[in-house]
Amino acid sequence: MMLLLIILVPTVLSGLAMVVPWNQWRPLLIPLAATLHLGLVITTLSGGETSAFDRWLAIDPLNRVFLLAISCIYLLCALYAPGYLWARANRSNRVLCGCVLLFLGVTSLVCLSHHLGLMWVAMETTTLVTAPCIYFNHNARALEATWKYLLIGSVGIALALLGSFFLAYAMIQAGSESTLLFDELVEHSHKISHPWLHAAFILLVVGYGTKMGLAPMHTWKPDAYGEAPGMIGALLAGVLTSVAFLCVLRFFHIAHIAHEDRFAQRILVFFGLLSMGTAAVFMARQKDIKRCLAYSSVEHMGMLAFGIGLGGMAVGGSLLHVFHNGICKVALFLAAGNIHRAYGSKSTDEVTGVIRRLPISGVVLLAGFFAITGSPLFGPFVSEFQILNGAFEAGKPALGLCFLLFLLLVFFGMGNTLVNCAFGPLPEEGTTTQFSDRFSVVFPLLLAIGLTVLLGVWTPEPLPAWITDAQQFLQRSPAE
Amino acid sequence: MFSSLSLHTIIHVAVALLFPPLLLGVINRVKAVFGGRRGQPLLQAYYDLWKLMHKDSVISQTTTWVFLFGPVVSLATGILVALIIPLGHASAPLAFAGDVILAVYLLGLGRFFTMGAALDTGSAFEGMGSAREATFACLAEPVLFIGLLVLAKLTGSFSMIDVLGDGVAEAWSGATVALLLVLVSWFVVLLVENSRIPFDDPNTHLELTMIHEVMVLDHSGPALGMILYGASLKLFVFAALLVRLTGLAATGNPLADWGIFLTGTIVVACLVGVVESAMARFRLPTIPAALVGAGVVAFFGFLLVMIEL
Amino acid sequence: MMTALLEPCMVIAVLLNFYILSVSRLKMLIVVVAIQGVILGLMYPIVHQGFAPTAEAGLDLIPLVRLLALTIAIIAIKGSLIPVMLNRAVLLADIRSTVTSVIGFVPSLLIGGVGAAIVFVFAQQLPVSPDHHSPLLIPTSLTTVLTGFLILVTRREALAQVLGYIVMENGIFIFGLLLIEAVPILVELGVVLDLFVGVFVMGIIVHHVSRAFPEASTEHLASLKEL
Amino acid sequence: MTNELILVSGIGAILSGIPAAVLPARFRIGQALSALVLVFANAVGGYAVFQRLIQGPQAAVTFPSPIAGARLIVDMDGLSAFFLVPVLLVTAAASVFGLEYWKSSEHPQSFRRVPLFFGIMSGAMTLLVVAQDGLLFLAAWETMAVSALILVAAEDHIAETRRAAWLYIAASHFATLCAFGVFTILRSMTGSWEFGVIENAHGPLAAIMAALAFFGFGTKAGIMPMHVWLPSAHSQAPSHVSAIMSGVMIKMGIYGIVRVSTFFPDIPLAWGGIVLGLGTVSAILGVAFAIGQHDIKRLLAYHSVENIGIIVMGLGLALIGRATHQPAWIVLGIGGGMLHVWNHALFKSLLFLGAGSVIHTMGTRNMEVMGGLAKRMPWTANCFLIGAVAICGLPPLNGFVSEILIYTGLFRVLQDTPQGPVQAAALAAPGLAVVGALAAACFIKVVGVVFLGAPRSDRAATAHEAGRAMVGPMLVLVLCCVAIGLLPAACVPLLDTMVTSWTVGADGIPSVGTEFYLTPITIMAGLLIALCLAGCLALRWRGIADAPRGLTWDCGYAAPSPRMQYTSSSFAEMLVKLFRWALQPVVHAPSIRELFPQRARFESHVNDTVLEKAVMPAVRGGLWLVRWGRYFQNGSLQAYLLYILAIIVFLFLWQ
Repeated sequence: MMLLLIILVPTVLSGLAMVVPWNQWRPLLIPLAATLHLGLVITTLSGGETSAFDRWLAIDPLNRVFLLAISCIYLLCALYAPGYLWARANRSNRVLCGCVLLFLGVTSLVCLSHHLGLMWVAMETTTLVTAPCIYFNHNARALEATWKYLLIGSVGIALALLGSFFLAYAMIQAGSESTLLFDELVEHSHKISHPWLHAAFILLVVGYGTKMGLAPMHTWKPDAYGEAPGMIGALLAGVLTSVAFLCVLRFFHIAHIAHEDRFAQRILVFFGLLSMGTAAVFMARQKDIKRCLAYSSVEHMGMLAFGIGLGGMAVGGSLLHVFHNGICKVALFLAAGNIHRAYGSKSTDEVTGVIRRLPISGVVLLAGFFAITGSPLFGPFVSEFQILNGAFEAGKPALGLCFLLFLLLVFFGMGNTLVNCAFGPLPEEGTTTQFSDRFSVVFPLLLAIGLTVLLGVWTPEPLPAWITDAQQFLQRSPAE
Repeated sequence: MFSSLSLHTIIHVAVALLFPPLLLGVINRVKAVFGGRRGQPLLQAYYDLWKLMHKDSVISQTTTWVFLFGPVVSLATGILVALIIPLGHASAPLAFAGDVILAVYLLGLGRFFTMGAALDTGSAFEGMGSAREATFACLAEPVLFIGLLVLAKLTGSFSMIDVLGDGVAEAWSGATVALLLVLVSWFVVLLVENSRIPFDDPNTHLELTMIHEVMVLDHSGPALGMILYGASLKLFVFAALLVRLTGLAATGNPLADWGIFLTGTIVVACLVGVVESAMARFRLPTIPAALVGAGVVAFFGFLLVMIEL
Repeated sequence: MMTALLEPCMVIAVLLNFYILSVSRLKMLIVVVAIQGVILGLMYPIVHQGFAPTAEAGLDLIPLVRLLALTIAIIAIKGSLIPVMLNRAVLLADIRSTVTSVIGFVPSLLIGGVGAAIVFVFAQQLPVSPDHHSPLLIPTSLTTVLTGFLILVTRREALAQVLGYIVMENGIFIFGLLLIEAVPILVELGVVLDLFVGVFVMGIIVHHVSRAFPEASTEHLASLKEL
Repeated sequence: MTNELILVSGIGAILSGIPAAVLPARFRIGQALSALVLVFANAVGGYAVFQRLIQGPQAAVTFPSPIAGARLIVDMDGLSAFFLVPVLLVTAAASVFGLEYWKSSEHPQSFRRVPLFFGIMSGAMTLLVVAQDGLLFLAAWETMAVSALILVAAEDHIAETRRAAWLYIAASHFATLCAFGVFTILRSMTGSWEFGVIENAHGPLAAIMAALAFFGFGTKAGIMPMHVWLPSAHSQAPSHVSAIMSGVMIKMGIYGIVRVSTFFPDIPLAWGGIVLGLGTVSAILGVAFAIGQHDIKRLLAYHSVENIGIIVMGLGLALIGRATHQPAWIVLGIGGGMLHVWNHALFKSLLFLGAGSVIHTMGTRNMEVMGGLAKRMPWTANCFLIGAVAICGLPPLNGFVSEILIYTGLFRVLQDTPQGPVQAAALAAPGLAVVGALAAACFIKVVGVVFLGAPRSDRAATAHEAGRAMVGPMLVLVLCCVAIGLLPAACVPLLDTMVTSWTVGADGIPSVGTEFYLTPITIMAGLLIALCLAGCLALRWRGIADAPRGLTWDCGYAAPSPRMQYTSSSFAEMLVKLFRWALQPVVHAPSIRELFPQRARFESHVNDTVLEKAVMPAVRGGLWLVRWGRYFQNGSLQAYLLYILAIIVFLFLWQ
């Protein structure tokens, strides 16, 4: 029942949001849902039920981590929502609120589902519910971004469906009963048909990788993140990509059980490095702050894939990075959203002197930049450093050095954009809007960056244990 | 480290303090002979010093204490260096391990404050002089050092009393060419450091062409005397280096050694005089080339030592 | 008996793919895609019939209900709801009635043909379970996916791309026929519903696009780029 | 107890900026309180260093780390204690200087954040050198680097400052990532990030680690080809910040190299050779670039490159000593190099503070408009002069002591090895001599052009002396310079502790004091001072004080003007020409074609060759490549979908 509640509460509130007539009060439903969700998640994880509906929904060591991550990250964004939407009072937020709430429901469903088909349906639904959010600004650019997002996302996810079918067929090939239930797949996959598994894995990684935003399927990201409100960017970068990553992990797990580690790892490392390299290329001389952050998201998705592909301690690093990347991205996207509001622009040509114009958002932007590029004392360092160490531990120093090189290039590209707009003279009077750093739009930022710093110096219990569990779950020897 | 207060020490101090101005006289006399003149008395420098010490001085309005400190430091460092290097005997009152470096750096300190004093006057010409001095010193100093490396290699030490001590005499048999090369390069350094033709003309009358002399244009009276005395000390020091380098003053007989040493310095002064009479001043741009050439010569000597041993 | 019907269906589906690649009238394209959808819908019970009622088990009622419900749902959505919706979009948004191709129709048809050939060869490489399905099923499915992809990649008009997406989904659906017992009805319904909603949302966007841009070709939707 | 104390000191320093950041600006009480806290925290740190010297090694303090299974270790060993001294002293002095230099009334934009991050940076450096594991080291390292960015960007409304700040942080992050690599490899070889000797440090991985350490930390230190960020960052930062950046922060790069070199049980000879070689290049070219500068702080910055070069030479010698098992070279090399770390910290921060008080009153960094300031600001002038003598390595000040140790070591190379290529190391000695002479030329230029002669502008003619808060710290630093110069033997205990800790576990390492007997330096310095005093007394006795004052001899010109004085560029011209091949000076000379030429302007400046000729072209080339890559994101949805198709096809073919 608890598992169902986790999904239903936001869904019901989403329905409520669609009928609430007051534009001003409606946004408050979002933090309400997020808080309830986090509460439910914590109650469930601390010893509630672990499966429902014939194990269609279940909690295992892997999605436990992700469920907590998305709930926390979502809450941070949710806290920002009322302040932001009040600042945009001239626009109806009915659809946005409904979709954002539904988004929480379906991402939870993706997390919890142990049935590949159900997971796919939920994943496809995330595409559909986020599309209207991206179109919130109702201008031609937002329209274009939504269109691209929708089509690329749908095509990608269609490929994932084909991949899922391939996987099920691979089981038939193996002579066992065809199934899409995750537990059964894992149980029988040691005798799975390998050619079909290969084909399935490729399609699945490409398909869910499209939702994750791995290069070269990342092309929707800069457009969608660039044109969506900062809050939606944060949700996409922190929550959606994380659950897509969980989906990829599910199939990696199956491949692992089927003794296809090397194959799967090679593909993930390939995508990881390609994504990081692509991000580095597109961040250089990037004038648009939000697009820059979008490429950063591509880079970090690459890191996640890279870490899993390396195996060993890097896997733990990758799992931890889901938290760190998500929280840090929230801080960055929300700050970028505030800057966009305040300057009416997100180009470095107009945006200068942010730390004067918006002292808190500017500082958060700067701190977030250092955090996301892996500066020690911030959360992402902890995970990125583990991934890096994993590369050397796995005896692949060349990969480790590549990783370092990309980190450097990304730092150059991103820094050139963000540091330059953080500093500098104030823009001329009259060229900016009235928007300022009010409490309601900065405290979630501060919370996010504070959490990032906190996670950089201290990993709270039970996170380390859970990460270790998840890592062992992923890496447990197929014989068991 | 410090040798006990022996007779040699007393002679050393006496020679170091009293002998140097004579060398100026010798150079002048040689040049006069070459020019077919009778020339000044040999002891003219002593008279000049005496007179300057008793003269009053005029000081430029723009100057600060640095202006007067320049002569003082150049004299003080000159004296100290003269007490570090061995003269007629393979000992020195202030010898210690590593004094080779101290000696070079003391000369550098003297130069530093001389240039400071020149710049303190705010005159374009004195600035020009110190710029040139600075430039040439940069080129001369490594030459000196490469020579010292050769000697250190040959004698297995880097204390002045060993480097220029009795060991050099023995080394000549083994590394004649290398030492000759060092000798030549050091002679060039001597000419540069003491502002001699062909690098500088102490007797020129056009400020634009001067190097060292133009730096001290504004000094007068006792300060000028100090500069003159300091300059003669420096000349003496370099002459002493050259003489010690030949290893001739190591016969074992103290009296003979001192005699050979003093004669040697006078011979060096004569050589300077001969060069001054026989050569014209280099054009300014040629000077760095000549100095680098001396450096290459010394470096070649170093290579020889490295390869031979 | 049933498998005998299956093969012609699939051949028709493949031929429709080629036709789809060569059609330039938008309305015609919508109709052809709808026909393909209907054929797929019909294939569903055929395949099902092929193995579901075994002699021993007899005719189970629940699968039958499921069978009928799904067949009807699929045919309804693919054959009527979606085409009607897209036609409405064409009418409302006053979209130009011809489709243009980035590389031209003949080349795309050629690529489609060559692609189909390659896919058929490729499918030979994959191990196929020796069951009662037609050996054509997997290559047909992949060819259809490829056709959908080709439409997506080569057609300029937004609506044509939506149709490409539907064709691609059709291909996947064909593959899904192999896995009837693995895919529960709930999921199957979900898939179809998602497809429908997806196309619906796309239709809305196409509508907006054609209002924002007079000619709803996606080349006008290329202002967001790096350069 | 000492480890706890130093921890308190570091944290106190990190927090010290808070009063200045939050208290009202009016009475400057916040700033004063901040400086006071920092000085007090550093005093506590100083006490801890002293206790460590007396009590010897203490139990390490450990903390849990955010990465499970690893711990953070704070332990002050000899090396840490040695580096702590300049950190504590110089940051305290500079923070007091900042009280008056960076007044809230003059810098309303940044008067809060400068003390705040000044404190953070100081504390981070304290913690950096006592960290005994990679994680804490990296945390402190990055805190230091990022705080320095904020400090460099204090005047971020100036475009040039922003450029400098960006260049700085880009280079700094390169260093950070190299450090990531270093500690990662450390872990892959030893199983943890804790510092210690790597037993099996062989093979390419060890070489990669060493290279990352040298080039990464070397970037922070400003060794020659990696120094590109240094001149602009040092010149754009507030002067008291430049003082700690140049005096202390770049030493953290040296600390990194030195620390990592303790990890290797055996050092290949080639490493030592490379380090010595690059050190020499850095020293010579650093000072050559310095000579060509007109901006007083840029000039000082290049001297940092030079002095870092000297330090690295000492280190290189010590590494050669370790490779060839020559204790004397080790002791003299590391002893001289590390003593030079102290010395450079002292005199370079002194010089930057001096330059700061000049800039404070002149409002510009351009030396060409200064002149004659010694009359108007005698305290600053004299302090600066002493710093200048010290940095040239001239006796009787501290620079000489460290240089003579390195010289001695280099001479010992000749003495102790009968033959072999190792002897070539001795050639660094004449190199060092060139450096000394060039430095002297450069600093007499600075002193002469800035402080001596006649004022070249109205501003220079009306300059005023700096206040007590600015002169006081300078005097403290002067005292330290003189003290080390006169009593170098007093540094021996700490030096020995440092050497012992650097040569972990090696036997037969003698004391610095026995390898080079330091007492004669004291005697000679005493004699020199006595002789100079005597000379001065003699002049006074000859009545020089009452000497009449006249005009400078003007060689017969009728109307000499202060503008006719030799300027900084004219002074440097010959030397710049000598080093034209490296400096690539840019000359804007008027061409005179008519009989009565118009007013003309002559200008020459020396840009950073490595930056202009190597780094920038590389960046431009990279961006050119990137532009090609960007065509992939061309806005066409069809293309994007094609990528997906292509990658699937590729993966099917690849697998």
